[in-house]
Amino acid sequence: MSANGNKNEEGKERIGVYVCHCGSNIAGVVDVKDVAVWAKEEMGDEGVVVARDYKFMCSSLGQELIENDIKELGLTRVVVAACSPHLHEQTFRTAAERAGLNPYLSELVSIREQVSWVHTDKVKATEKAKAVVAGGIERVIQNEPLEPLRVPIHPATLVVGGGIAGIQAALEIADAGHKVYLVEREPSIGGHMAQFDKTFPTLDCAACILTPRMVSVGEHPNIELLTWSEVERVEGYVGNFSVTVRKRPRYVDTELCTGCGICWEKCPKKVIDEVFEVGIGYRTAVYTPFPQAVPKYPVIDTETCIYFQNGKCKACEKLCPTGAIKFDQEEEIVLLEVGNIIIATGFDLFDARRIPEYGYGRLANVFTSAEFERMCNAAGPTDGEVVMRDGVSKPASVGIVHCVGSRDRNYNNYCSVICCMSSLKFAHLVKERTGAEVYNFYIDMRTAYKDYDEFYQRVMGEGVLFVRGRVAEITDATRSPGEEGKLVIQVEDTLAGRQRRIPVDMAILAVGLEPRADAKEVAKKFGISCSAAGWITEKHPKLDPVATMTEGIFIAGAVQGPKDIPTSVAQGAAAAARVLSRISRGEIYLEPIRATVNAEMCSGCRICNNLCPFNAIIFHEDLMVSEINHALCQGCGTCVAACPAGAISGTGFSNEQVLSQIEGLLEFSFAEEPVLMEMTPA
Amino acid sequence: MSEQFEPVIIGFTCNWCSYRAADMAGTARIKYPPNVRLIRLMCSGRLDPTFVLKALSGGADGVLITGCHPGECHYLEQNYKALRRYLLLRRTLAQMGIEPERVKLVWASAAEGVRLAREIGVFVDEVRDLGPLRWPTSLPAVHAEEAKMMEEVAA
Amino acid sequence: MNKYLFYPGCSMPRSARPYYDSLMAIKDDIQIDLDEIDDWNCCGATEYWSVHQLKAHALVGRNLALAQQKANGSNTLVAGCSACYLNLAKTANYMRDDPQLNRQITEALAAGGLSYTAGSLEIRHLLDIIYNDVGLETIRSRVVRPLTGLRVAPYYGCMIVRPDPDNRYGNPEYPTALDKLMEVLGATVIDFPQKTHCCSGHMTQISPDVAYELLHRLISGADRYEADMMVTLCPMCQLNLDAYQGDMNTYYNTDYYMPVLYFTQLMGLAFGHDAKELGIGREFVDARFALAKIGVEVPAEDSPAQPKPRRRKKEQGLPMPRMGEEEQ
Amino acid sequence: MSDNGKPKFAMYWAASCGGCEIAVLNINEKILDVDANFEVVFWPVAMDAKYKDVEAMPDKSITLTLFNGGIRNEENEHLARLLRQKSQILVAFGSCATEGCIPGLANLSSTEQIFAAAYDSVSTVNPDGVRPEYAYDIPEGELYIPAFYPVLKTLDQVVDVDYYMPGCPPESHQIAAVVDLVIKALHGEAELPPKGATIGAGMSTVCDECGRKRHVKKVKKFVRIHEVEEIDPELCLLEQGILCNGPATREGCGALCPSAGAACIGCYGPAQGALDYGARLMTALASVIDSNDPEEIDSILDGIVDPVGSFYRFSLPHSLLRAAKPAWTNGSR
Repeated sequence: MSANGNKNEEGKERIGVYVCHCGSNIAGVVDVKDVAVWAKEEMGDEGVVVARDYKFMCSSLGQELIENDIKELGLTRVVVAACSPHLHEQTFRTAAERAGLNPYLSELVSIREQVSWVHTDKVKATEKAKAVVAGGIERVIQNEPLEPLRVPIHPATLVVGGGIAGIQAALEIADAGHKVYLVEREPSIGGHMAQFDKTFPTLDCAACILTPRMVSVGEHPNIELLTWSEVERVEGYVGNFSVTVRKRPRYVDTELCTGCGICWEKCPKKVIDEVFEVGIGYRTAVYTPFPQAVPKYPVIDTETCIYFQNGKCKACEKLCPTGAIKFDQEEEIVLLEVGNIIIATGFDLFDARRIPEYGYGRLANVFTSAEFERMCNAAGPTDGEVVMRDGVSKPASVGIVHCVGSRDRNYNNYCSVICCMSSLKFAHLVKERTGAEVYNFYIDMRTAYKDYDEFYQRVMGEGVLFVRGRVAEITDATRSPGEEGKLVIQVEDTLAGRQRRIPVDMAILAVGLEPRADAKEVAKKFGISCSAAGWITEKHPKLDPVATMTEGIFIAGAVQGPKDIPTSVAQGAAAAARVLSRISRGEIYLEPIRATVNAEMCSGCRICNNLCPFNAIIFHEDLMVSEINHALCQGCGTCVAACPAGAISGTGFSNEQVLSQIEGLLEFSFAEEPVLMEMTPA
Repeated sequence: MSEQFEPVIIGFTCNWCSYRAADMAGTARIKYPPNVRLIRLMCSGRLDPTFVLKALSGGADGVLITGCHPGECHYLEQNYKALRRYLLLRRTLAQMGIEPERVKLVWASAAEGVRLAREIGVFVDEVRDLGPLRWPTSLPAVHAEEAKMMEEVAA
Repeated sequence: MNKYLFYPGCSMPRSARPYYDSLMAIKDDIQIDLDEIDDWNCCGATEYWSVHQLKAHALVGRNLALAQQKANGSNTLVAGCSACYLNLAKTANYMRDDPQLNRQITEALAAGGLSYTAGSLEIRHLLDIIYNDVGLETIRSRVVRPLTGLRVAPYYGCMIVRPDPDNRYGNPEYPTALDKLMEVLGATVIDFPQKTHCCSGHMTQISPDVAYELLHRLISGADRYEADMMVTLCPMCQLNLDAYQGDMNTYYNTDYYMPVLYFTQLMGLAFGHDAKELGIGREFVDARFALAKIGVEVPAEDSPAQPKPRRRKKEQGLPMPRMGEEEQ
Repeated sequence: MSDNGKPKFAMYWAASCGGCEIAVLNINEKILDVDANFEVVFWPVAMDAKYKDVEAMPDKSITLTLFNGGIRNEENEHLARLLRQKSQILVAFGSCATEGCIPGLANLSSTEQIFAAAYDSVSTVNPDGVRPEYAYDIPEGELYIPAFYPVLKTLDQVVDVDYYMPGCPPESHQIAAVVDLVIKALHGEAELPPKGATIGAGMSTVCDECGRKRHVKKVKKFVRIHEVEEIDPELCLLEQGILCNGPATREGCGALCPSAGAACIGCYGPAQGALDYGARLMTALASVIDSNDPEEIDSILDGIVDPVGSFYRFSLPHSLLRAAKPAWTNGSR
């Protein structure tokens, strides 16, 4: 008898049933022998020709058992009753395939996670196990042989977001010799890291380690940099996405501009820089966010530019030595073809104004961590001087408040991960630059990871004071001469067990990390999902942190959740590696769980057209039928369930499979006497 | 019935959340009554009311539908489609004289093994209180029974 | 015309007469109809609760029952005094949420031939209905004499914002309802740091030095911001700040001069009512000079020394963070 | 019985309205082909015949039997079994025989409720409140009238059916086509479809034949047709919030109702292979509700005033549940 698809005499499938003991994990509760015997005897009519029980089905011996039966008994279907499909479905499919049976003609049903591990009554458990097996048998009869889908991969990659994570990912892929498009919303790449002065715990200068990376991105032959640009639309699917990017006009001809800087030196219009200088520094109307910006070309901010506002000035145009200023420049729409996408759009900072009792925005000398970062930066608004809001006087005492907007049920429940360490960094910098007395107000110190706790020890050694407790209020309402003219930090010192009022000159709020304000739109745009808060959901929290549920779209850095620099860099590299492996394979295989429209039965009612979040359903106006793009289809089956004409079928989970499984599961419904209806005629 | 009635319940689970929650309940050895028999779908959005009617007409006393929490659907928003169908189906069932409470929709994330187990326990009790459904179409007897009865009256 | 049930409480007809008068003066301007409940009794103030919880609840229960009896088509019971508001609300909510307490009080009321259906009344403070029901737009439209140039310290006290589950006055930690109301009247509102701090309640009776400490915090705070006056919404706050300011000055050997008026009085002024009609002039710390500053004449006999005006220095150095646009 | 060698034709009505017979006569001159090609041996509506004549016929002697009407009582079932025995081709003809149709809606009520409606309601003049007995004592002895079944059944729920022909009634042009086909088959000029097939109808649904413009569906409210001020004559009715069964109903009628501005009510039954007609409608309509908020969804669903009536108007006895609890339990439970 040949190994494939030979049905027995009555044209029935030839089914093998294999019940696993899993040591005592299953056999301890379920009478596996009984189940096997029952399957052979009771389910014979369904086509069961062999039923065995075995200690460990997943073991090589167990698999051989199945393979031999397939070959020798010419099985056409296999049901394994063991653990969860999420554990061993692949194992047994591969076994079936080795024996020459289409892998999708095997079915693994769980009698461990769903029976032996969760039930105690052996009789009932065994009965349920039989029902589960019956369900598997009825289902497998309906299974069809399937082939995985092969999709070719376009070698170019899109990286969205030019922060450290995006930069890392772009460089990894470009260095491997593949084309990368790096799209950045701001005029320059660099992200938050470019704003910092020092990085914890090593205190090496952020610019010194970041700038070289930025430069190599700018110069890399394989990287096409699109700054001052945003992704508008994403179409297509894994392997070949077509992405529309909107390039805002710089009003500077990058062909001619040399980045000499005359324009911004001469620009008469000074405005507060709300983005890079987070509101405590100034820039001109024509500007690059910071000196080492990549690309070096400035942009003109039409909101503030005198010429754009009232048609006069044009100073930059007059003075530009290369005539690069182009007021008539218009926005460009760029179309990109890529095979994979890495999203590294990072995070926003919690807006400290939302906690009025901390006085940010009302009390001059309350600063946010971002403001302080800029203040410490040698290239920042105070040339690295730590000063109070008046811009001159140095603080004699500074209070650093942790967990502002984090671990707080009124705002965000989660821990923002980086604040403890950056607060320690601030404490150190304040000490170093002002010798001021420094208090850290913390809930718990979280200094996991390499050299972090050592840094904590070091900062403590520097005489920084730590008060354990949530700050209740920061106020200028003083009560004693000692508090006069100072900010008073009211806090419950939970170690001393009492309320304390600590007067300081300056308070720094270590604000938490939040998802980008537009995270949800971005997720929708790329067809990926995000948590209620807005952090992008990874494919698996432990085993697949840089992939998303959508094939071909990866994530790196804080877009997935609060992260420090090393982790973001690692993720950037990891995402790049995932992309590279696909590119080198040239094509990928997708689970063939897909929906298909039977054009003959489709009436073109368009009920299904709106149901696919992946836009896999196309409607052909001319033929008046809908069609499903298999590469886009993720196999959820929503359209299958919705089609009023039953014209859409779903492989892997067809109506026949599910309905038969229901029948199987219910074969044991009649434990006690059925309630008969009275049918006496009137 | 002398001993307490043990309802038979068919449960539909989402491959990404509730099925994994069930796995988790197992791995954590959390006990729940054996009355529920689970079917794995790729998504609660795959749930076709036909399945529920099939289960009820086939002898199930209750049907449990589970899916990812709103906003957390693996397929972005398909669990909402399940919700819409569920709400309409309940109305139809009520008109057919079937207590809508026999069909229940529960959101359970992959992390909520404990919760799923608890919800199953609760639902089993709820259905037990409702008593057996035993829809006549599920009784092998039904046609024979009818025929027999007809002969009797004819005789 | 919004209809409300009204519980004046013991202070309004007496010590807080100006509050009552000014409210009566403006209620037509802002189209509110306050229907005073008959034969109301003490709200238990702050003491009785520490004497006997259940009795205190029953005491308030009677007021609720009477209010329900009144049934003037409104199910909102308004109190002007923060203590009254808090006590009424406390009992109303507890009766709604605690069946046992509800049963006990219902029994007690029945003994007096009264009854109250738990959950049938909504208890709200006067500021709440003026800010949320009447609304700033209506109020703005009534202003005929803006209080331009008057620096006021908005003082909420502790009782209406704690708890404030539905954020009726903005952020409970930092309410802004009264601030906005005063701005609408044209006044300059200072960022008063102690806006929700304690007025010392009955400490003035129990241990004055504690009271003086607390009062000093408030008054010095308002003074540091060069407020011309404090504006309040609670008779007890007003009484403490006003009547004990002198003793506080003596105690600390200071010379603070901080008039304290009710927000309804300032509304009245802005609406063009005459100062006397609003009960202005009855306060201990004379509000005349402050009001003279904005051209409101109050006939007066003796005139104590007028506090000297001060100027604030301009901000320079690093720019302040921009505050988001004020909502509504 | 005379035997002119012509293939024999029979048509019987069980629980039905007779519309199916009218539809057959509506094929106009084609009826002559029927006469030319068949010998009509049994057709109570058209000619006199006795059951015993049929009983006397040899098994499988009738070539084609069109059976319309559902199985409501003992007599219906008796004739169904009899004709099955005597016929080569038994066609469940029309909605009643295939799915139960309007008489099937009685499966929502107990026998008692049905009788009450029939004998005691205002529409009936029955001063003495007479109810039919099952057995009568008469001088000649005891007389039975056919027992009334608590639940109406479809033809294929009592006997084996060769073909199904949906429609209430089946469209005359479809009948004509089928007649042609059978005749051709008899002359060996055509193949009969496989047993169990649905004939005289298409594979897809009414929308396929409907001329109305349709777009992506997003339903914010369901309304009944009289609640719409002005019906857009061009636009898909469902998109105007009008409950139209077109998407789930088998094509074959030529989308008569929708093109006339009335919603499809589903007389042609489910599309090929659909197990439960109502479920298909429920799932489709619910899926396109434009809301994710349970309260809002519920308020939108309030627009569907009679779910079972709308989704199972013609197919209740053939649905998975077949009948509502009162019918099954005969009102006693």
